[in-house]
Amino acid sequence: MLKANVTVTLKKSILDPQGSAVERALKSMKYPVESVRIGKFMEVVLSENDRSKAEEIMHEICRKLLSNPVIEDYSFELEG
Amino acid sequence: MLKANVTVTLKKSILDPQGSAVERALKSMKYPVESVRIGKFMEVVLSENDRSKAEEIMHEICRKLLSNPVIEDYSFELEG
Amino acid sequence: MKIGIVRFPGSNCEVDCLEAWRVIGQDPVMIWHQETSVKGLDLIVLPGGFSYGDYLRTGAIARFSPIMNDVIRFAKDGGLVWGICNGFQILTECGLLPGALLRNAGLHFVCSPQYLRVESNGTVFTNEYKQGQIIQIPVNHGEGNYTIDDEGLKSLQENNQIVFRYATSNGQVHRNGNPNGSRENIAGIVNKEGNILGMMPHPERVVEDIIGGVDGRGMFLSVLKHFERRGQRGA
Amino acid sequence: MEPKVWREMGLNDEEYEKIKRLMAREPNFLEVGIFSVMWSEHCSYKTSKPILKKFPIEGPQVLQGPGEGAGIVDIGDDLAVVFKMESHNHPSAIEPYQGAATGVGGILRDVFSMGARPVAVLDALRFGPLEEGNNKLLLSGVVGGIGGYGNSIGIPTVGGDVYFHSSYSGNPLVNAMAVGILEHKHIAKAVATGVGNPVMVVGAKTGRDGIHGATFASVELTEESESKRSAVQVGDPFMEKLLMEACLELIQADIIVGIQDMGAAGLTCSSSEMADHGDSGIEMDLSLVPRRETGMTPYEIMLSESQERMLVVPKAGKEREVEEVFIRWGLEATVVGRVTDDGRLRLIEDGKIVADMPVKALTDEAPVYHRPTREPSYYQELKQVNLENVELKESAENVLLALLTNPTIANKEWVYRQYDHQVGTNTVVVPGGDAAVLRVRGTRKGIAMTTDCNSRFVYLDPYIGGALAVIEAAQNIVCVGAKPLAITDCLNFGNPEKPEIFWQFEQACAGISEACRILETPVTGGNVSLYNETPGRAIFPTPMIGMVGLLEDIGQVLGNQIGTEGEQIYIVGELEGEISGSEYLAVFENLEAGLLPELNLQAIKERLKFILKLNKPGLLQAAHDVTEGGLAVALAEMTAACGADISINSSSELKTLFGERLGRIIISVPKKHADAVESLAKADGIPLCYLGESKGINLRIKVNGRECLNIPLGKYRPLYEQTIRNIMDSENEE
Ligand SMILES: Nc1ncnc2c1ncn2[C@@H]1O[C@H](COP(=O)(O)OP(=O)(O)O)[C@@H](O)[C@H]1O
Ligand SMILES: [Mg+2]
Repeated sequence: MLKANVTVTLKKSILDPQGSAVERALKSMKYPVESVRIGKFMEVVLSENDRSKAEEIMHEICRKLLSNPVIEDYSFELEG
Repeated sequence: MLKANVTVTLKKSILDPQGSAVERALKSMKYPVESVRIGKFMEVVLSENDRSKAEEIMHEICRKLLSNPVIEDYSFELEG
Repeated sequence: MKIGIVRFPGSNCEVDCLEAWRVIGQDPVMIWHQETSVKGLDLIVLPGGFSYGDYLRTGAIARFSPIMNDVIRFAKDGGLVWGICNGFQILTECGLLPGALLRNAGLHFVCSPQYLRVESNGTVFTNEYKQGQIIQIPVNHGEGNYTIDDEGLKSLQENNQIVFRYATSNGQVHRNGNPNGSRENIAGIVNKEGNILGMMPHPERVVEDIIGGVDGRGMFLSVLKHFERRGQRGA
Repeated sequence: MEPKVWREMGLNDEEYEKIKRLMAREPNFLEVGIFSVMWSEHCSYKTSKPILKKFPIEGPQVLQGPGEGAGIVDIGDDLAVVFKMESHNHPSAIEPYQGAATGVGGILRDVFSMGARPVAVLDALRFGPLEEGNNKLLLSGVVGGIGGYGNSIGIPTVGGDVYFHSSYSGNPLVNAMAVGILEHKHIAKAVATGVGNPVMVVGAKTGRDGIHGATFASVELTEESESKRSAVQVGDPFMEKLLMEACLELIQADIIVGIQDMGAAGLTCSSSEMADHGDSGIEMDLSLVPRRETGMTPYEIMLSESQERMLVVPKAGKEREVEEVFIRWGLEATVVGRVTDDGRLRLIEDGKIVADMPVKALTDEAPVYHRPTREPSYYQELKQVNLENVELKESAENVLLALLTNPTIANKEWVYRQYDHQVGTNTVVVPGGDAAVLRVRGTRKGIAMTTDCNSRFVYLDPYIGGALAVIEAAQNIVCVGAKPLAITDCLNFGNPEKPEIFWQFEQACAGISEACRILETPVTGGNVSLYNETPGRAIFPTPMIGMVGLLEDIGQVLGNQIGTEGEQIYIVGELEGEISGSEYLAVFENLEAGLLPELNLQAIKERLKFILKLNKPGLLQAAHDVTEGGLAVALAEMTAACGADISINSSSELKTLFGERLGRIIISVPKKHADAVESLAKADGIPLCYLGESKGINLRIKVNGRECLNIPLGKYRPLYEQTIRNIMDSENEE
């Protein structure tokens, strides 16, 4: 079993309304914050022990379901 | 300037229907997936260069706004 | 009685609440989120909507808007606070009510008429209903799945704080009547002292027959009666 | 300049030559970019204009016809209804949630930029069959996006329709309609006048979103479009809510000359159109435009389709006041230029002129194409398919159940439950009625609204099908007790460069025109979406019709549900329908063919009037039009509270129960009014046929004395109501 920690973030040029709202809130609360961007974090446990196979599968899953390449980027780390 | 990469996840005891839905979808697509949990990933850029101050600030921000301690856990890493 | 309705950027049921009170014969004032005092008011309504876009978590950012400091003080001093939908979410976020509201178990936003069972008619907000009465009030939310830990639940039960439960049309509290996966079908609760009510359904949407019913009126009338009685006692 | 440059931007060589002539010099890169979007089909209507010109656009009720952000129709009491429909098909195909969400955002801006407070949204959706490809994901993403935007901004989504057909696989249609209400005195226009008046950008900051979205909307979808990444924008309904409140405040304060939303082609389109309408010029310093990203070029700034922005021309000296309004709502308002009298769009950056072109060259001089048309070969073939021998394949009961569980017919609650349809507390008829109805506060009035189009009919006969779309809309409006007022449209077709497609377009528009003329419901605006094709295949021609109607007295609102036992049920119009183009034929014979029945618009108009005449004095309990699936389906739809006992005589069980033909409305009449209804029909010469009465908890139908169908409500209603949910949420229940 391997675990993949996936982060999915909006592409740099794509508007992030969530992040902007949180940024404004933190600024108005006087925290020394420059910018905030918000994405998703996912923990996927795989029943696959071969790391290179797992990597391949994760790329496929990320592209197909966990992110939309039109607006998002993903990255992941395998663990365990 | 320092950047904090924050992950916010639902506490173990809290059901994650979104994660379960993705899990079921992946299983039905025949991927070797055991479980999926979905949380948030946030990049917070601070205008603060002192690491220990930054850490303190991030704990406060996470507790107060970025997570709800009733249902969520958070963790972060400072970068830069 | 003087009613104030807090308007956060992104609130969208504040005018509906205002109109509902007008149907009942009251004339509330709107309070802009940047104001800092709720002085002189008898009841504060936190309306539905998507305050600050409801980005991050519902109600999370609204809790830090300027007016909320005084709303929290007012509530702690025993002032009446009524949070509907997003208002309920804000009240749990700032800890005035226990528990939290998670994403609906079915993952979809739900807008539909909903049967509720009045679990406690002993509150200021519900004394016009009969205990156990089945009423129909619409729900309209994406995150109304009430969650609380075992201890918290026990405390809610012991102190009679559960005010409404989702029910089926024949009044059974059953999974089938639960639109969002809420623990114990909880739709609305009060704090221990009974002066703060949070609920997901929208009673302001059912105060006139032409727009779908009058089952929500009881809540408005309950609060009104409470003040009339208090006024008489005071006089 | 290399031909490659303009070609990639979607201009052909002739167009480029024309630009050179109009400019009297070689245009630079930025100028070519601006021409390319202004001359794209999406902005210039270069292909469709000659056809759209033929629409009837006048009527005593019309305050604003096509040409502005939205149409405006008078409803008395110094109030008016503002409405418009628009497509967001291509963005939704590649990012369904955001594509649909920004579609709602865009159409709402069209309405509030006219000075109206939006009161309702409708969504007309078309997808491929749910069991094919990624159609389920598309449906759930699109519905999520529409709800995500509308629910948050707090405008109820009160109606719409959903059809499934294989021609939409890979090219779904997402058309959104917005409806607003305004006081006559607050009508705002997209116009820039008054030399020296400032020009301001208000709302969100500009980023690199959706550059060339307008061009993107004007080409076919290919594999490659998936990688045209910048063409999709992310919506921010929270920002738009603030923008809406600020803009309405601005318009009511009477401190502006003109305002236009930035939709397709952002700053380019809004500035040139406002200058065009004002017969003026505009000069803007692009360095002043607030941006979200660094290093943006003038080209990117001008072509960005960042959402939630408006262009405003205040009265001179009022810019401070404009700013104050926006600051109060937590938004920015920035002076970026001024109105000039030289008729030019001049752009400056860092003190240098980076573009300078005649406004009229961008607008009036846009090319107009009179595309050739050719009747497609399928047209005659399908008409001549012999349907004489088509018979009921299975028991009427099985057929009815199969039709009720056909996603196109099945109840759409799974969709509209995800939409807040009540916020504003004005919704009198919620989704599920024939049309949605909202009360108009401060009056006794109500407004009704609907979207409709059966594209199979349009495919089989674009002229008749186009007219039928208008008729269906009018039927729905009438069935809630309202008088049809006017329409907006969203004309979704394939590639117009193919003569067969353009023939469909021309024919359908002619049919729409004719129906609108007869029904006195002029076209007040709309939108054209062409190039709806996936490799090798065009969608069924789908001219979506959005109609609004008026109830003088909201107390006269009419439902579509039979109430209690003993009501008398009739059909107004022909008892029998046709097999051609029917859902029965498609489902049971796998055939989409046949000759559509001859249209008699005048007769249908009389019937619609008749329904309103019956309803006015309260003679009706319910009304519902007979559409997909025919009479049996319509009866099943009307019977949730009480069953019905129907007995009819006819030569064809199939045509009577499942045949389709527009212009037919079922009415349910309280017993005490039955005589009155019958004698009024006789007096007016309206065909009226008695079907039976409401009774028990079964739908029971006898034809020629033989019981051919007897099903309990408890059996067919759950199937009808849960089909789509079962398909969509099945994974969640495993
Ligand atoms: N996409 C949608 N959004 C909102 N409401 C919808 C949608 N699709 C269907 N509905 C609602 O379902 C009801 C029936 O729609 P439809 O099947 O198109 O009926 P009809 O054939 O009478 O036009 C209508 O009230 C309509 O508004
Ligand atoms: Mg319809």
